[in-house]
Amino acid sequence: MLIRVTPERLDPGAAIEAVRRDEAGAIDLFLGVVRNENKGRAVDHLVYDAYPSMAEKTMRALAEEAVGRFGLGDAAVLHRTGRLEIGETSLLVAVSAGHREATFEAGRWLVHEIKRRAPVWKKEVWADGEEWIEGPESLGMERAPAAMRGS
Amino acid sequence: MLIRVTPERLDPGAAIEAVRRDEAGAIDLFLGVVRNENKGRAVDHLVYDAYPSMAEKTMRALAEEAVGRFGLGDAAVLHRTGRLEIGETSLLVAVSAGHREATFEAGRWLVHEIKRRAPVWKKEVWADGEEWIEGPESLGMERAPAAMRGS
Amino acid sequence: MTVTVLLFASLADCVGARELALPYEPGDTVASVRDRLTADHPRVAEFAPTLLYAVDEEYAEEDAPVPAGATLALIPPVSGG
Amino acid sequence: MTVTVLLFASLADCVGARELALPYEPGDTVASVRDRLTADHPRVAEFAPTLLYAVDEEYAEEDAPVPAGATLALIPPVSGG
Repeated sequence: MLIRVTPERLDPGAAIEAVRRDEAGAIDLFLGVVRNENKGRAVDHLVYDAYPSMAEKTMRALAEEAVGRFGLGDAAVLHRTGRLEIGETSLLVAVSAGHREATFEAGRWLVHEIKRRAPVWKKEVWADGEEWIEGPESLGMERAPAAMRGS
Repeated sequence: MLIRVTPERLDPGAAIEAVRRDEAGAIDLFLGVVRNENKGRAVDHLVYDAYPSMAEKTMRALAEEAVGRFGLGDAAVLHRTGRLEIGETSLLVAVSAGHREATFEAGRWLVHEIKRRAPVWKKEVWADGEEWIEGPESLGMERAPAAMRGS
Repeated sequence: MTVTVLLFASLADCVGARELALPYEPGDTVASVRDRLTADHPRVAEFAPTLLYAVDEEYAEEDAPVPAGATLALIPPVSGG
Repeated sequence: MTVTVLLFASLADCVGARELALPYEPGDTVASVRDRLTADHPRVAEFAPTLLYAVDEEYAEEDAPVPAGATLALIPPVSGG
């Protein structure tokens, strides 16, 4: 099971090959990509911080849960850290299964849980400032008073 | 919009790069892979036949419909023809969008419609025989009496 | 003048050809060309209930005209992916 | 004897450090270590309502013990992906 938090560029081919199995007729690969705007504001670049050892532990536990829950052949999760430019890949989630429905379901679930639970943070940098983003799906936000959570 | 029916090996990286956009924060790539068994029977290899010009036309029309229906940045469809060994990739469907939910929904829809509508056929070859498969989701099957459709 | 008939997959195996030139007859439709093919290759009749048809790469019903020089594709249930 | 405190993202920026060694006190818990940090860096209090905690890489509640030599991570709301 390929799980990695790394400052190196992420390779989609490596994620695919990590989950390919002779008995798996379907593979789904999700890529999170740095986009050029968020909430109407032009983004110059992102900086990702992480607690790498615990992020990998969390991702591995979630990937193992996905394998059991959706009957997968395998799952792989790679997350990049450091400075990322527009168009670069921040997250790769690959899953394989006998048939395609399980891969779409599992991919969606696993991406959602990773965004919610893995200790990784992103800072948006604009032309005129920067801000650490608090994920609206983050587990930590469930503890916050509603007024702190924004919309 | 990258649409291709080809006897050449399919390159996942090419499908991803074809749909990457500065404003797209999410990409989903689906791979159909030749697996080593079907309905309990060991598969030696597959042979794909196609009506290439019409298959590309059908795939392009479906990809364009997906772009409109799910608000995608872009979509790409590649299908391989000829003899494919176990583990080789027969189909690539890539879609990009601002956010991830649209990519999972669109990927699932587009793969389903391609399997249902694009004039492509596969023959399973076993150790002791071979058979052209009739897709259970195929549009043509809707015309058949129920008794012909199998389970 | 002829009509080109394209055959695929199990139907091509059955007929023993992927492409045939049949003589064109005035007023030809999808059904009339298919039935002319069936006269020469009776097993095509077994495929007919599940076939789709395309004339010059557009899906067409059985009563659609097939002009001289056109290409008629007989399309068994697809199974790509 | 000390406790290692790990800080990330906005909280690291606020405190001006990613890692601190605080003196260990017998009976230390997640809350007592955090409150000792807050005494030196009052703005940590603003973060407290949304923090999660991990002791030696396992998520832990506020009343969980923090042994001598342990690592306590203060985890702001995550936003990876």
